[in-house]
Amino acid sequence: MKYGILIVSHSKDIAIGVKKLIEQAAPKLSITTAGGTDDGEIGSSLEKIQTAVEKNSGDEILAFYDLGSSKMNLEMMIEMTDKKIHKYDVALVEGAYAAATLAEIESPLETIEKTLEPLKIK
Amino acid sequence: MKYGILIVSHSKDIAIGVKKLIEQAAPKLSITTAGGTDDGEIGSSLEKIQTAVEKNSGDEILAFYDLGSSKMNLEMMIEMTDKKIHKYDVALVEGAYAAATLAEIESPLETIEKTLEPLKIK
Amino acid sequence: MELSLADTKKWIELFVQKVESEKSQLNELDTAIGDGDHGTNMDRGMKAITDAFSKKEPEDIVSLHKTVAFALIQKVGGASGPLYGTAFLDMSKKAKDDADLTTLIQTGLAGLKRRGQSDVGMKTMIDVWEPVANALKADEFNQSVIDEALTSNKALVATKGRASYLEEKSKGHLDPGAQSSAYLFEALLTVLGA
Amino acid sequence: MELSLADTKKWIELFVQKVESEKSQLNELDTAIGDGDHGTNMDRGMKAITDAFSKKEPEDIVSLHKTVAFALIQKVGGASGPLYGTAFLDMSKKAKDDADLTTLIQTGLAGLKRRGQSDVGMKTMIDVWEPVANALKADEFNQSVIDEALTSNKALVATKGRASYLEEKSKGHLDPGAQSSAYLFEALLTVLGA
Ligand SMILES: Nc1ncnc2c1ncn2[C@@H]1O[C@H](COP(=O)(O)OP(=O)(O)O)[C@@H](O)[C@H]1O
Ligand SMILES: Nc1ncnc2c1ncn2[C@@H]1O[C@H](COP(=O)(O)OP(=O)(O)O)[C@@H](O)[C@H]1O
Ligand SMILES: [Mg+2]
Ligand SMILES: [Mg+2]
Ligand SMILES: [Mg+2]
Ligand SMILES: [Mg+2]
Repeated sequence: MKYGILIVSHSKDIAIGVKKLIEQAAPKLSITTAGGTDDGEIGSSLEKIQTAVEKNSGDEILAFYDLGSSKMNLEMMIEMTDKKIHKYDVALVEGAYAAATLAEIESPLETIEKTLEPLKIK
Repeated sequence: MKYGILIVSHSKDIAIGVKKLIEQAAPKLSITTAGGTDDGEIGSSLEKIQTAVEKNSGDEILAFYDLGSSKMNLEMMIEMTDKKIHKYDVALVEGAYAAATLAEIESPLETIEKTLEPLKIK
Repeated sequence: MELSLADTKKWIELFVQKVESEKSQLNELDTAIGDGDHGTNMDRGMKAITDAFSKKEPEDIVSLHKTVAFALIQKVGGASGPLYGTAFLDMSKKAKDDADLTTLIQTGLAGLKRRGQSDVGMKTMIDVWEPVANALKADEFNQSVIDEALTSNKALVATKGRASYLEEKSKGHLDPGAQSSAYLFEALLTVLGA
Repeated sequence: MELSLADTKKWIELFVQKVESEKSQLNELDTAIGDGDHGTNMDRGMKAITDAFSKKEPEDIVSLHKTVAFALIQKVGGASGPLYGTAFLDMSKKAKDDADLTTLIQTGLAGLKRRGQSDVGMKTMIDVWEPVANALKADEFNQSVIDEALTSNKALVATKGRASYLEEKSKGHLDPGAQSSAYLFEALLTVLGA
C-alpha cells in the first residue's frame, strides 16, 4: 500500500496497544512500532525505530510519537534514511487512529493531513 | 493526595503503558486504569472503569480516555458515582502526562486545566 | 398503547434471535466504515440478555428494561453498549410512571442523543430511532418507516462515531448501528402484529 | 587550539568517570523536575563509550567523536541521547575539516539547538554549552563560567523538555542535563590544565 504507519512511544505497551487498536479499523495497513528502550524500559531507542522503519511495507510512512526523545530519535531516523517519512506533531493515539482509518481506504495524503490538522498539539 | 489519575482506553496495553509512562514522572500519584473489554479484547468495560474508580485513592479524579465508547462509559460512570471525576477531552497520552506532572507537585486544578486547554482535541 | 410484559419479552427475544443470526452481517457493515465488531459486540450483549432472563424472570416492564440495559452496558464492549444501555435504562425509569410504548421509545431516543452527544442525520442508530418514534406518535409505524430510514442513513456522510473519520467515503454505506436498530424495530413490528 | 587525540580521549574518560560517580545525583535532579532517569540514562551511555573504546581504540579525533556519538545515540534511551549524540556526531563531521576546539564546541552547540529545537534560556543543557562556547571563543574559559551558567540555569523557568510541564514550579531547580554538561566541561578544564 502507499502508506504505512509508524508508532514511536516511550512505552512498548503503548506502542503495541496503539497498533492493536488501529489495526482493528485498518487491517490491511502496514503498522510497525518502536516502543521503549532496547532493554524494555520507558524511553526510546533509535535501533528499534530503525527496525520498525525497515519492516514497514508502506511506500511512504506516516509517523506518530509521544514525547521528547521519541520525537528526537524519530527526527534522527528521518535524517538517516532514504525512505520518505512524514512526521506528525499530533496526539499519538487519536492521530494514529484517524490517519490509519483514512490510509486504509487509500485516501490521498492531502485528505489525511487535513484530518490531522486539528489534532496538532505539539 | 488531592488528585488521582484515571486512564480509560480501548486497549489494556495502552492503559498500562500510559500508567507506566506517567508514574515515572509522578511516582506518588494514584493512577488507576481501565483498558479493554472484560475479556481483554479491544473495547471498553464499565465494570473495569468502576473498579479503577474505586481503587483510585485521589480525593478527586482526573480522567482521560481515547475514543467513543471509552468516553461514553466514563460518562455513565460519572453519572453513577458520588466520587468527583473531572473528564478531559484532550489527547490521551499527552494530556495524562501533563496533568500527572502537575498533580504530583500538588498544583491547583486551575493550573492543571490551563495546561490541558491547548491539548483539547475532542 | 402499552405493551404487555409478555409482548415486551417476546419483542426482546425476537431482537436477540435476529441479532444472533445476523451477527456476521453486522460485523461486515462495521468492517466497511468502522472496526468490524458491531455484530460481535451486540452478540455478546444478546447472550447476556438471555442469561439474565433465564436467571431471573423479569416481573414487570420496569425490571425487564433494566435487565436488558444492564446486560448491554456490561457486556457489549463497544459504543453500542452504553448507547443501547442508556436507552433501555432511561426507558426502564420512565416505565415507572408511564409505560406507553410511544413514550418509551421517545425516552430511549432522548437517552441515545444524550449519551452519544448526537442527533439525527449523523449516520448513526439515531437515524432509525427518530423516524420510528415519530411514526409511533403519528400512529403510522410500519416496515416502510424502517426501510426508508435505512435508505436515508446509507446516503449520509457520518459526523459521529468511528465512521466520521472516513468523512465523504462513509457515504453509500449503511451504518451498522442503524441496521441493528432496524432489527430491534422489526422485532417490535412482529410483536405488534403489523 | 586543537586538542590532541590523547587529550580528547582523556577528556571523555574523565567525563565518563564523573557521570558514573554522580549517577544518583543526576537522577535526583531529574526526579525533581523530570522523570528521574537522567543519571541512569547517561550511565548507560558512559558504559557504552567505555565498551566502544576498549573494542576499538579511536585512531583520530574524527572517529573518537563518532564513537562517542554512536554510543550515546544507541544506549542512552532518553532525550539526552539524541541531544549529546547529535552534538558529538556534528563535531565528528566538523573535525574532518577543522578540529579547533572552539569551533568543535560551537558546532556541538548548534547540533543541540537543531536536535532540541531549542535555544539558550529554556532551562536545558544549552544553558551550559552556550556560555562555554562563548568563553572559549573569548579565551576566557574557566570554572566560574560553568558555575555561573549553573546558577542562572537554576533560576530559569523551563520552556523545553519535561521540566516545561512544571512551568513556574521548575524555578529554583537545576536542570539535570545542565549538570551533566557541567561535568563534561569540568572534565575539559582538567585536560586543559586550567
Ligand atoms: N456518538 C454516537 N451517537 C449515536 N450513535 C453512535 C455514536 N457513536 C457510535 N454510534 C453507533 O454505534 C455503532 C457502533 O457500535 P459498535 O461497533 O458496537 O461500537 P464501536 O464503534 O465502539 O466499535 C455505530 O454504527 C453507530 O450507530
Ligand atoms: N528540547 C530540548 N532541547 C535541549 N535540551 C533538552 C531538550 N529536551 C530535554 N533536554 C535536556 O535533556 C535532559 C533530560 O535528559 P534525560 O533525563 O536523559 O531524558 P528524558 O527527559 O527523555 O528522560 C534535560 O535535563 C535537558 O537538559
Ligand atoms: Mg465497532
Ligand atoms: Mg469496537
Ligand atoms: Mg529524564
Ligand atoms: Mg526518561
